[in-house]
Amino acid sequence: MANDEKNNRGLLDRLQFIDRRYIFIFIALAVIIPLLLGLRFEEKPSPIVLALYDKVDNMPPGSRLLMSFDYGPTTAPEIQPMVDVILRHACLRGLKVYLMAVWATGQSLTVQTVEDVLIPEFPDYEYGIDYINLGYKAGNQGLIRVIVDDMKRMYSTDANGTDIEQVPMMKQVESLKDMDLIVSFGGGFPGIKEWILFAGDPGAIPIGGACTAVSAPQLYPYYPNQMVGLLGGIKGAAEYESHVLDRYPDSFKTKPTPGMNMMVAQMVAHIVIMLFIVFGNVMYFMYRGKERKLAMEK
Amino acid sequence: MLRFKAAIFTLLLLLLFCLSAAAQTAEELSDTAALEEPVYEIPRLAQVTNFEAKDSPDDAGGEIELTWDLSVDDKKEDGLVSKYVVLRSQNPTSDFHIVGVANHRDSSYIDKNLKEGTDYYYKIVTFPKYQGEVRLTREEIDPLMEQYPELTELDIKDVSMLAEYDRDIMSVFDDNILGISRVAGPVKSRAQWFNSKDLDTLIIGLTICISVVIFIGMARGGRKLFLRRIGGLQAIENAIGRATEMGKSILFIPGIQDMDDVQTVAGITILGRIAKTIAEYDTKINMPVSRSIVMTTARETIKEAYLSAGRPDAYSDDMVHYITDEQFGYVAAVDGIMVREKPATCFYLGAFFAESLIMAETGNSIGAIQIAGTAMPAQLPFFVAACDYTLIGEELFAASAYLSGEPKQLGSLKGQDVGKFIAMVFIIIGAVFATLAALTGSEDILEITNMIKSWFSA
Amino acid sequence: MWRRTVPIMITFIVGTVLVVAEFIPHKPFGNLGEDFSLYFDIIAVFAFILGGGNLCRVHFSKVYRKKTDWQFSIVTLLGFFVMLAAGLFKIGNPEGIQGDVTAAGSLFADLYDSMFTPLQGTMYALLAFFVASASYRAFRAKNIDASILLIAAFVILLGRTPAPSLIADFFAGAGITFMATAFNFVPTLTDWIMDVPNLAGQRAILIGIALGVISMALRLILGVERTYLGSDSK
Amino acid sequence: MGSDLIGVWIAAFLTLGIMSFLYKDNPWYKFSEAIFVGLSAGYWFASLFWQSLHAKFWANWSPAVQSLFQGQFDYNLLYTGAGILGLMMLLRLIPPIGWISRWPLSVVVGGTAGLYLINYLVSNAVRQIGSTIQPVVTFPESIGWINSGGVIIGNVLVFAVLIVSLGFILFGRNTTIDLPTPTKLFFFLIALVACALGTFYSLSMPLNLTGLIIFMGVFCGLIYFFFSKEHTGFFGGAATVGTWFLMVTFGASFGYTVMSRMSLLIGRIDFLLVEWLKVVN
Repeated sequence: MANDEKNNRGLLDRLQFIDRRYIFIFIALAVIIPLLLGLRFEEKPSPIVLALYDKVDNMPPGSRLLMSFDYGPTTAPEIQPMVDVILRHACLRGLKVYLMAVWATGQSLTVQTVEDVLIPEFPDYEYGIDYINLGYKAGNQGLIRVIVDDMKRMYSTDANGTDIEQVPMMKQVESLKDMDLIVSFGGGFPGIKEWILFAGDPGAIPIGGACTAVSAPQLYPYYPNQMVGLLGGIKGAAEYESHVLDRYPDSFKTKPTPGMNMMVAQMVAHIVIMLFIVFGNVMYFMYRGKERKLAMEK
Repeated sequence: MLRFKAAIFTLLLLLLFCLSAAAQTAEELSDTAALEEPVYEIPRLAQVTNFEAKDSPDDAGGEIELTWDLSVDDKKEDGLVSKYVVLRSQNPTSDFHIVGVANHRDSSYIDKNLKEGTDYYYKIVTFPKYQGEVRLTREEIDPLMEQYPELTELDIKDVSMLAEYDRDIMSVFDDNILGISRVAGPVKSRAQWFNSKDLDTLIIGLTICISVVIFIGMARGGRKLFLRRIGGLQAIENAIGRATEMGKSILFIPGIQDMDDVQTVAGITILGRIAKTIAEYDTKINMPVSRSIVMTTARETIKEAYLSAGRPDAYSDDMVHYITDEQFGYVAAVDGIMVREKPATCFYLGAFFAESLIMAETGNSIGAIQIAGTAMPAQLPFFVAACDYTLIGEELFAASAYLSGEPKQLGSLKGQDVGKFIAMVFIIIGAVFATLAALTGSEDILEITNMIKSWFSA
Repeated sequence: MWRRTVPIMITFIVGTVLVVAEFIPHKPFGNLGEDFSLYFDIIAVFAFILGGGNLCRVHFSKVYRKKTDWQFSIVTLLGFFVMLAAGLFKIGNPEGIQGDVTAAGSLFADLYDSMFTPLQGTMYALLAFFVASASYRAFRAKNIDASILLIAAFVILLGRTPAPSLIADFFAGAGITFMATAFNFVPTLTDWIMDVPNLAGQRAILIGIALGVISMALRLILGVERTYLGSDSK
Repeated sequence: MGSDLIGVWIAAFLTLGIMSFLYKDNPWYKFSEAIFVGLSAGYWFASLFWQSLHAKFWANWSPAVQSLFQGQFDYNLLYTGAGILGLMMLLRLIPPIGWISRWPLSVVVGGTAGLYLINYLVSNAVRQIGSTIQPVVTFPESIGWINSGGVIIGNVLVFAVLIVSLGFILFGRNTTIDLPTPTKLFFFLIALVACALGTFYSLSMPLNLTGLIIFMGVFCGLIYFFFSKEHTGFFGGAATVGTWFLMVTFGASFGYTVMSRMSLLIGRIDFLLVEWLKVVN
């Protein structure tokens, strides 16, 4: 019965009330194919992304960069590409990297990032001399407020339980003010905003940020006075990656660019949705035109 | 200058004294910086003026507000002052301790966590910027901090500067070396019984509430009030009728928040009206919920509806069942129920988040009539796109009053309209003054605008 | 009396006190609102026993009566009790019973990471598909309202991709400067829509909601609306 | 490494199970759903037990009781009330006195009503009205979209919206103002000329008119929500314009969220391709 009905319908009719599963297939393909092929477009970095890039790029080797992992697994797909590219850039420039987390969920992400990016790609980097994982400490913005003046009051050991006094790269670090740049990843609470208000402003420390696309608009007002630069969502990651690739083609040729790949997937999916909207409207008007004609004939 | 020399002299004496007295610390200190290099001189900065302390108004007690005029050394953007150190004591002459620090160019500080009814005295110390390097190590600073816990309010650099200058750190604050203000006080903190800052809010709130109450009263007195039709509410009865004809069930989703969200309460009150119709039509209702208290309440509500429809025997507790508190776990189960039971009508009335579209699209795919209502601005677009009727924001709260048909409930809606009218009047008046102020640049009109604005700035 | 009048009186008293307390900073009114949320949290835990009990009852009876899909009810019950035991007794918690319930390394945290997170993330990700199918169906220029909805959504969608600048470059290359300028304005237009008409609409909705809530709350406090209390009889 | 691998496989299995729902309902989805419901209910109860009952209630209440035995009154003793209300809730399990559970319920509803009344009054009504009190016409400042020729675009749009709205109020089908057609035409022509002049004027010396649109949107939107007046005449026209603004709002928020939803899906697909299948580096 239902089948008969379906067969009796005209082509236009069927196209207008297309089974939504066809749409699902197109969306799935729009995401999977670009990811599988590893497609990527060159992106022109916007000024706010370029500003952060320049800051990292212009720091002399041996400068201290603090990366704070303030996000969880649900937003990791959006944030992780930015973490990876900035970490790679920093290691390439020979910066000393300090990893920490203000979110409890960030702790395992720091470990994972070290295992996935730092150890395999930069074998010269030695723990305790070139990079350190300080791990997660509770206290939210209160933690930031304390370590702005005194790091060791909160961190007596690193994430592995090693005494901080034994770590060579912590010898000269008294407080956050000894950092040359802090980048916070994540736009939630506590996040970039808290880093600006409780570390950047009182301690006059340059703060950079990387957050999800949704929270980016709320952070724009801090740029450029209180924030060095900001990467917003996958687009931000893609722009940064594209620029690094442009400047250091030899070192980055072989490195993955998840941001750029995801950006293509996202753009294709967007375009597919828009095409569907256009298609739906064309069908609708053709259908209506036909109906009107039929009505006139009657 | 003489004073400085005297101070340095005293310091050296003190150091010598320390050397002989405490052999342990002496060993550490003797051959390091302290003796070999010249001691850092603390510049004496001008003190603050007009220093006053008073009970901070409109609080729950335990707070004192300090205000002062900036030190003359702090008038310029790049002055010599780094911070103002706040000292407190319970007697006017001695025992002053650091309680807090205000940044340079700040001219007020609120001291918190005080005992009510106790007399307090305050001093402000103008603290200089430190130009040198941090010389003391942690091993030296930590015991000092332990001895004087209040020093944690200061930076390491500040403590180290003070320590270099004078080992007996707290005495520095009692000496007249730093720019110290006069003592302010005695002052007591008190809790207030009315927050005068909220007066504007109180007046606006009272106006709206009173107009609602007046209209409820008028309606109760038999006055006929006109109310326009709302599309989504007209559709409810048809939707229930359709389910009855098709012999299928009705799905009711009260959102994913608990009873402590007023949207859930609104959803439940609408449920009361709908359930009565459902009982009269003898249709099945299925209500999965994600909170236990909502489950309890919904059962009471539906039971009452069946009772008043004269069909208490048709009611069963199984109509309402709990699934899980987890947002997406709940949605997964609801989606499953939808495709398996294929309800003819779905109601989504309550507080929704990202799950709104997942449910509404699944409901659409099974061809159900869908009526939604929420006050979550972010989710309204999805309901508008995927449902047949959507109660937008305010309509959700008005719906149960509408459906009840009771005059006193309808009266409250009329009162709401008065609130809207007041809002519109103030928006117009405010906008007119603001525009005049912007175009003419007149200070007087600007002042009027700001006054109107301040009523609405709670 | 005890069943209906007392609850209505309680609602009235609690509601009024909380409204009045907002204007009184003095103890104990100052933080009555926070106290209420605490109270609510505690009541909610007790109430969960009813909810959890209901969940078990529904699924046990499904298994017992061998209703359709009763096998999956076993899975649900199994999941429930394993997670409950892992959490309540803090099984495998490195710090024992004193540790935080979500401490890394415990069975609770492991189950959360390996099963809960992917399920949650995937359910959330389904939204991408539903957004697509909803926009295909809903965004049709059927009437003025729908057309406005369509245009606003389309402009925003377009403005959030690099497409406009690509198209503009194409037109500029082809020498049609008029079209190039038009497409270069799309991002500006996107911002304008977000900042101006969108903001105005949001404000109207928010003010309306506020008035709706006030009137609804008054109806509840004054006992005009009492459906949620159920009936007088048993 | 082994347990990691098992974890990835379980995650992939469940991910695909949920996704299979897109095709149609099937046992794989039913299994994933069943496990999700069971696990999450257990998860919530265990965390509520420790984080609410234990940390908020027991940890405060039991010391207070102890100090009571030592003859001291502790403010935390008031938590007894919460405990009693919670127990009352459980009395539902005993049907004859189950009605007592309405008491804690009315505490909850009363408290919710009181809190929301105040919160919405302050944060939604009062603040939103306050921030709408803005000049409708200003001399432009150089912020954001305004400096890139946005003022001109904005003003052209403002006039377009004004003229269309007015035209609709005058000539629209059900809601027209009751005036003879020539008079309406006259008004409309005057408005058209005014808008055209305004457009040219704003091209030469840009005034920022966006405030006017915001004002109109809020005003007409509120009119749409009026319950006690039929949507006819001027009122109906304004209400219709109000619905247009609501539609723009809905369309814009819809379009704006699409991007973030896509990145969630990309994240899951990325998990499947990279961590599970390892087909992409």
